[in-house]
Amino acid sequence: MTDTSVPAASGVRQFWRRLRTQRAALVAAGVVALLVLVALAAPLLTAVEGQDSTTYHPSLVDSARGGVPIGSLGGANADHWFGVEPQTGRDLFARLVYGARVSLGVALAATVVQVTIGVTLGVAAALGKRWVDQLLSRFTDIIVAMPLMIMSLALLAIVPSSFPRPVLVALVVGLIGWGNIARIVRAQTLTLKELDHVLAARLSGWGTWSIARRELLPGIAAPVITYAALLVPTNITVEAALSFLGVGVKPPTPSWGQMLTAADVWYQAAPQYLLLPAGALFVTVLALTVLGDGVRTALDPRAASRLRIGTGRKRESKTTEGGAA
Amino acid sequence: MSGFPGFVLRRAVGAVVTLLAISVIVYVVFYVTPGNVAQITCGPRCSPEQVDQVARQLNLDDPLFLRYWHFLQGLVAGQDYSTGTSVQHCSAPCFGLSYQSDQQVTQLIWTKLPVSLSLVSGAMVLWLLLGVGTGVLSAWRRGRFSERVLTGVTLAGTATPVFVIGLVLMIVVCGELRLLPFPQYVALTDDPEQWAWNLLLPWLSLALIEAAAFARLTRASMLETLAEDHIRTFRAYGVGERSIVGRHALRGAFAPVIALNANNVGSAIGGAVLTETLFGLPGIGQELVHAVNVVDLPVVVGMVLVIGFFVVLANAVADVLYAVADRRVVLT
Amino acid sequence: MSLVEVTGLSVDFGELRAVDGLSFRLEEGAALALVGESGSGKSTVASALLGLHHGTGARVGGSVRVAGTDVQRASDEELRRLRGGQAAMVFQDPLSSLDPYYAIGDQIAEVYRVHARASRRAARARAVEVLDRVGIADAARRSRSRPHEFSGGMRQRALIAMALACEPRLLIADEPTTALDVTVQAQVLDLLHTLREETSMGLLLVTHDVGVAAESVDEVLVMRHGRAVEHGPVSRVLGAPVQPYTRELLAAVPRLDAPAAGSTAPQEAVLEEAVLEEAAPKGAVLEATGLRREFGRGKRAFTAVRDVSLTLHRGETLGIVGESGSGKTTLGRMLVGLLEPTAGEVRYDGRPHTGVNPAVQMVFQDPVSSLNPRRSVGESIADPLRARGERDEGRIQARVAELLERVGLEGAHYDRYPHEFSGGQRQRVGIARALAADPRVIVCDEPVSALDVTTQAHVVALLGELQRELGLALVFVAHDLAVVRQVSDRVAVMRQGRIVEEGPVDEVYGTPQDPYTRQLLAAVPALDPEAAALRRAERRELAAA
Amino acid sequence: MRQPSVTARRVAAASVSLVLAAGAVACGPEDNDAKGAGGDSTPHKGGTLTVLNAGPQQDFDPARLYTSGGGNVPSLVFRTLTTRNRENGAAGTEVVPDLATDTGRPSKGATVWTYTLKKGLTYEDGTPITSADIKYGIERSFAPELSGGAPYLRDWLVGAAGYQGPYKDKKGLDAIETPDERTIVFHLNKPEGEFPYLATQTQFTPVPKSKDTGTKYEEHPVSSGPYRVVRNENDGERLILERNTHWSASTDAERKAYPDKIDVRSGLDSSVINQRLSASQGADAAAVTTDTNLGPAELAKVSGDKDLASRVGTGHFGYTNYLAFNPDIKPFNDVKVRQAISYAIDRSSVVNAAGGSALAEPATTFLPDQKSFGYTPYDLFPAGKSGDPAKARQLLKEAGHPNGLTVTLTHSNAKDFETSPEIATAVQDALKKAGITVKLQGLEENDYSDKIHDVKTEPGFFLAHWGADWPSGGPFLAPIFDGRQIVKDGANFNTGLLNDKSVNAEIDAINKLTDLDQAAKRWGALDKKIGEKALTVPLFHPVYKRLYGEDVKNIVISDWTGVLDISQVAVK
Repeated sequence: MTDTSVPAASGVRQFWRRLRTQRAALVAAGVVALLVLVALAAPLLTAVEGQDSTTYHPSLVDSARGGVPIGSLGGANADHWFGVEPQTGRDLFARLVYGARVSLGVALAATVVQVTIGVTLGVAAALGKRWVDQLLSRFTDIIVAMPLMIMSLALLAIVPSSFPRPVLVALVVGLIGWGNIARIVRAQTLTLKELDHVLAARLSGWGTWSIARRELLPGIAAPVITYAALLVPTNITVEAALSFLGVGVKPPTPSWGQMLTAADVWYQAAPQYLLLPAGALFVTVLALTVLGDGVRTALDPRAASRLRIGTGRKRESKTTEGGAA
Repeated sequence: MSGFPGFVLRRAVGAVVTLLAISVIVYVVFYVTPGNVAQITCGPRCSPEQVDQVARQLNLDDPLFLRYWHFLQGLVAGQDYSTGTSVQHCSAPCFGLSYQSDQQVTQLIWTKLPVSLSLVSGAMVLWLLLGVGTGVLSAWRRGRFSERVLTGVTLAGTATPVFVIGLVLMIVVCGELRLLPFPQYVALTDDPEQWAWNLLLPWLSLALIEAAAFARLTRASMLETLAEDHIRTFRAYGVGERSIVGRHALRGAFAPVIALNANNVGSAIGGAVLTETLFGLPGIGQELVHAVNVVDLPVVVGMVLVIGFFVVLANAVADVLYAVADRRVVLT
Repeated sequence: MSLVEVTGLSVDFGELRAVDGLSFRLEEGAALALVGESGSGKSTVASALLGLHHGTGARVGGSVRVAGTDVQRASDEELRRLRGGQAAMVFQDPLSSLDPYYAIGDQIAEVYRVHARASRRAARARAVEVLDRVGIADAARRSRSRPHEFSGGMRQRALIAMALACEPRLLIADEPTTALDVTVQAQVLDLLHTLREETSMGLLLVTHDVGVAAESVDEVLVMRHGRAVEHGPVSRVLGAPVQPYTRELLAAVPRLDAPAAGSTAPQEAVLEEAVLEEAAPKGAVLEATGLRREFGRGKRAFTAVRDVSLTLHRGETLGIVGESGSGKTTLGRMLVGLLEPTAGEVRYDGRPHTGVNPAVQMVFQDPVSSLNPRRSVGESIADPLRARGERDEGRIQARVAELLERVGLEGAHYDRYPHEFSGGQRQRVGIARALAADPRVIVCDEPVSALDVTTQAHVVALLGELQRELGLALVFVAHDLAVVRQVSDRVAVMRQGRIVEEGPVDEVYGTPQDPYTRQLLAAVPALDPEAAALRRAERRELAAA
Repeated sequence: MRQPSVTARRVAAASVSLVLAAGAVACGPEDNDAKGAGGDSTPHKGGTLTVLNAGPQQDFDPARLYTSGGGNVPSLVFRTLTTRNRENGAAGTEVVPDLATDTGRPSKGATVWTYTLKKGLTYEDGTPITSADIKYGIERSFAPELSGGAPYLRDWLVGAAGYQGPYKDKKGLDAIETPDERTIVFHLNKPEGEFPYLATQTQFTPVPKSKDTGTKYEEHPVSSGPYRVVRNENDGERLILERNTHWSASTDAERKAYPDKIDVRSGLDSSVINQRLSASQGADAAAVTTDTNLGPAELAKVSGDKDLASRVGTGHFGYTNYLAFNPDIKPFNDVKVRQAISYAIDRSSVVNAAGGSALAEPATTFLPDQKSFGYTPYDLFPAGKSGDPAKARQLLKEAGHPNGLTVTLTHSNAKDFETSPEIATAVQDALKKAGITVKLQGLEENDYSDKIHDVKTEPGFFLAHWGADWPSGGPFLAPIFDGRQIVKDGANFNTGLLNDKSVNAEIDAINKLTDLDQAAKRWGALDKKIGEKALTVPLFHPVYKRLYGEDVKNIVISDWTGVLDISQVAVK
């Protein structure tokens, strides 16, 4: 007897209901929302502080000592809430909140690129002829087997510098990171397309495109959203790593990765310079990951519900109960 | 063809196709990359005539397809080259000579590969121990405080870039506490003990980054398995919880962990650039970044192919392990 | 003291009361069947006997004593000793109930060592011994196999062997044969019977299939909605049921021997004949000639259907019966054009046709997966209309409402989602969707096998009605011989991709020619315990022959 | 590396800056510091010196090395005709004899230079060193297989421009004569009073023809110095040098060679090198670095720790970071615009971005602030500490830009480099006050150096830097400002495209001088004269701070290299 429960049955409302029951995911969602808000409101927040992210303050750093911020706590005071950056004296709070824009924006945009490419190629491979599948799967293999950091170094060097850098970084991160999502989508589509309701849709007379849109895409939405939610934090760290190698977004635009790169040597002399972006990155990645887990649980409640019942099987009684029409 | 030999053959053909495709991509990408290779090789103050001489020396004036053809020839038949005073043979598979150092790329790979393999293999053991261990513990103690702490710690690992973890570890462990010497690579064949001590911190920082993914995966697969029917069977037969978690549930996590591990090992060989740079380990990743910066095409191609080879190999090994672990799987 | 004493047992899962004040006893060596449809709480009772609800959040009330252990109050240690040692359980799905990664012998040995102080080697020896005992040939070698290398019947034998390993006093079998083919089911039931004869084990059988109960036990307890409906000796309850529900249940069970009896069958049969007479001259609507279908390539290729030819006439019902793996589903899919045949052709109205054809529709087996969970049922039903090019929303809504009402649902159900319906209702939605294309042929692929017997009867009746009304030709693919007999005019028996026997229903069932057909018929459980004993004897003869 | 310095995590070879192989930048204590740290006890022979470096000694072939004064590690193995004086500070900028008996005898108006080798010179295998070996060593540096050295030999030697080295051209270079085993004569195509400086470079190392293995020679170069190579792993990543028993201190007044063994480990991250040196554990106590400076962050930490501060040396090296204009591109064709930018510049911001006042000295002259370069102080467009935006605005107004100006500043994306984004943003921020909006154009390092050194693609306004091949005004000013050195089809360094007859003539005149003090004064005057054209805005001269291990003694840092000289260091 078939015994699959009904995942994500009536869509959005049920999803929210399930998500709401997870406290950790809710807190994480709150944190993410706050971060997005901070990123969006960066100009407002810095205006309240009365600083901006690019002005140098040579007088606030001790030039003779390598440019370490003057004063305790990295020069934090009423004017500069989080202190100033060593060497330049730029306002750290402003750089941190503007950095959130880049880190989150690049990561989200890259995720969109990855999902778009991955879903398109994955579905095409699963639905296409044998040779299409072979070609696309091989192409995916190649992309996965390429050392991505290296290729992004080269790619970022080729594109003219007039191209907007954050967009470019997002594109590059996106272009190199879609392999796994394509594989997931292909596998899921192959499974789905043998499901009875997809067969029924074929019998209804729909063409391939209509079936992909109506029957398959909603079906792969759950795994894709789940994976995408976990890709966002990964992309944030990839952006940071690219900045570390010197090919991230361009100054004076701040990004957390760039700040970390500059700050790691200041760990002993000006710890807050390292701890602030590291903390921001940590909180963001943590929140996004927990939220991603929550989203998965909400989209695929099977695991959770099984666990609660322990010996399983019992939900059979709920799904086929009252068989009389 | 089927069975194991058939699998090996199919995989080998697939790998060759993949690797050739990668080499074409690298050739094209680096062909359009800015940077006057001859000038870089010759030195900053070289005159135009000298630069021309060097360009001729390196066959840089040939069209792209011809250069690629020579590359293929070298791969298949090897190639001869002049050191100035004598003619040397670079036997197949020959990736050519580094533009920068005139070294045979094959030789370069042989000197760098042990370092990368040392780094990745040791780190792999650690990330598996840390990751799977944490995963098991958190599946075992699910919902309790200790699980949350463990999850938090492993997540902290993922969320912190390796260059921060590595540097802080080094400053604290080697600089402040002086528990370990600052890492410097010692070949395994020279002194196994020193090899391990020196690589401990690099291993740890790489492993900390990766462990979280394994912990999450292990935990999720184990919880998935714990919800399966056969677990109920063993519970219904009075088998203890420890055996159920440690034997049956863990076994279910085996396959996905293998798959993830294959993915990570492959990419880590080239992807450990940051770790190698930070700890001064002369491995593939560091060499590759260097070669990219000076547009040293033969080295880039060689190194990228080596990395690609390991990715393909890791995936094939994972498939074999998968099939051995779960005989229902057929090798394709 | 009885082997099992259950007094006032109740089990709640959150809001849901699964078992409500149930009491019964089982003496040493006796056999009791808990019979009920899905949701009756019978499996919950079985789990409660071993205390499997501990720590799952379920609330268990009342008292349960098994083999002298008070399950409700027992410590973890005591429970562990009870489980497997005193009372062992056999589950429904033998594949998922064994760990796929370990050898079967090792799994049995592991369980054995929990209860008996034995060395690894001794435990393995015991595993081989019990495997041999349940009739696994070459037990020593096969004990090293993993579950997927066993057939379904062998797996269930292996689970029974695991249960026997510690010589328990009670065997709890939870739907032990539901996942098995009918011939294998018979073998497993025979094995249980033999084991009971040879040991003095008590048996608690949980099943939805009255026939299975009739074959195996002394006493029956009929359950519904978590309560006992009727309890008594098997011959009395099945032979002369007192409660209306028991009667209804028994009436719904399709029977091999009495096609004209039952609730809805009589009119149908008569009408079917009438339709047949009327339709027959009109000739064939669907013809298949030399159909063959292969899957896979190279060494792993296998042929699911080989050289099948058949003809479906207007308005008639053709039953296709076979066990799992016989190729009947593949054949059905080729008939509707979802699969391209490797060789041979399908002709509709005398013209060859490839690909799907709105006039040939399908009703699927699984009421869960055959409807897209993310779309409202109305949308699913409207699919054929929209695909045909209908754009007028009003007309679509009206037509869908009409179809919904026609299959016994409400027109207002348009905006509901599949999970809001029961299995039977979903199957009705599936039928409505097939009808929306105005088909002349509907291929029903196991349309009722996932449904409870009473629901099954209603759906079968609906199909009959629709056929009469719309003059449809039906292909009814099923594994259940009794259901096929109930609905079909002609029947084809499939085995290993071939049709081994084909003919009018009464001929095939009454005077089967092919030995396989005879074997199948003999394997069907009888409702009458005495008839069951006769069948058992018949099966022994057939096996011996 | 995190600090502005020449060597970097990025390869030295990647930059078309004047990269001086492994010994480019360094630091060592100023005279006083040196005595404080290493002077308490006298140095003794023995022990192992560890060298922790970022960049590996990839080129260990004397033909391929591009060094100032013979390099640091290479100088332990390669002796040259002349060498730098191994003294602290300004005294270290002098040329002294090495293999030769003197620094060279000029004749025919400094177009012919004659050297005589000391007696009793041998290689590591005991065979004698001859003048023909020196000639051969120079010839092989012309082989395209062994490219990489400085351009001077090719430019100066008669008939050398098209020479392709001894492998292709067996006849050899006629411009070099070896009348006997101890004499070598160089014929130049124009007067070059600074030839003795050139003779310090490793191309003047003897290479025995019989031992030449072409491109493989660098795996085991034959030593003429106090140490020989016993191990060379991974293309110079790990070097072990031990005493060359055939070397004699009696023929070598410069190299002290106290340690018995030198262990060079490279490929290390700069911050790790500094961490190790500050921890000074085990072998690291006897460790130095020849290519890694203290970065600002490390300086901040070190300056708060007395023990560490006592182990920091300071070094100067002739080097200038500047803003370059291309006067062919508008609006930089207008001298007033260039002057306005000169006035607007905020040197304290720039200095801070470069690591603060301890690591960078604000520069108003193009020539480094050292006597040997002929340093003549001037500040033609006084910008004060933090710029004079008012004056700049006024000049812009005069130039017809009353509402300010938008310009593009090109820089390299390479991190922690003098041309790095950090400096560029400091400039951007400073010019904002003067109403000049600066757009940053960050290029990848290779792209950047291709573009700025090609007259066809040279941007209008970019970050640049220049370092000395030897401590004199000649190699500092000529490549940048000599109009005849504008290269149309290759790497061009005269980025201001200056072709001024009087400047060219003065350069020729100074080159004739063999009195180097006299020459220095005239270079200084020329610098000021060129400065008036406002083709560059000098930003700062870097200062190098370098840590060394606890047991390291006899620290000598010359102003020639700015590097702690490992031929002088003792560990016992």
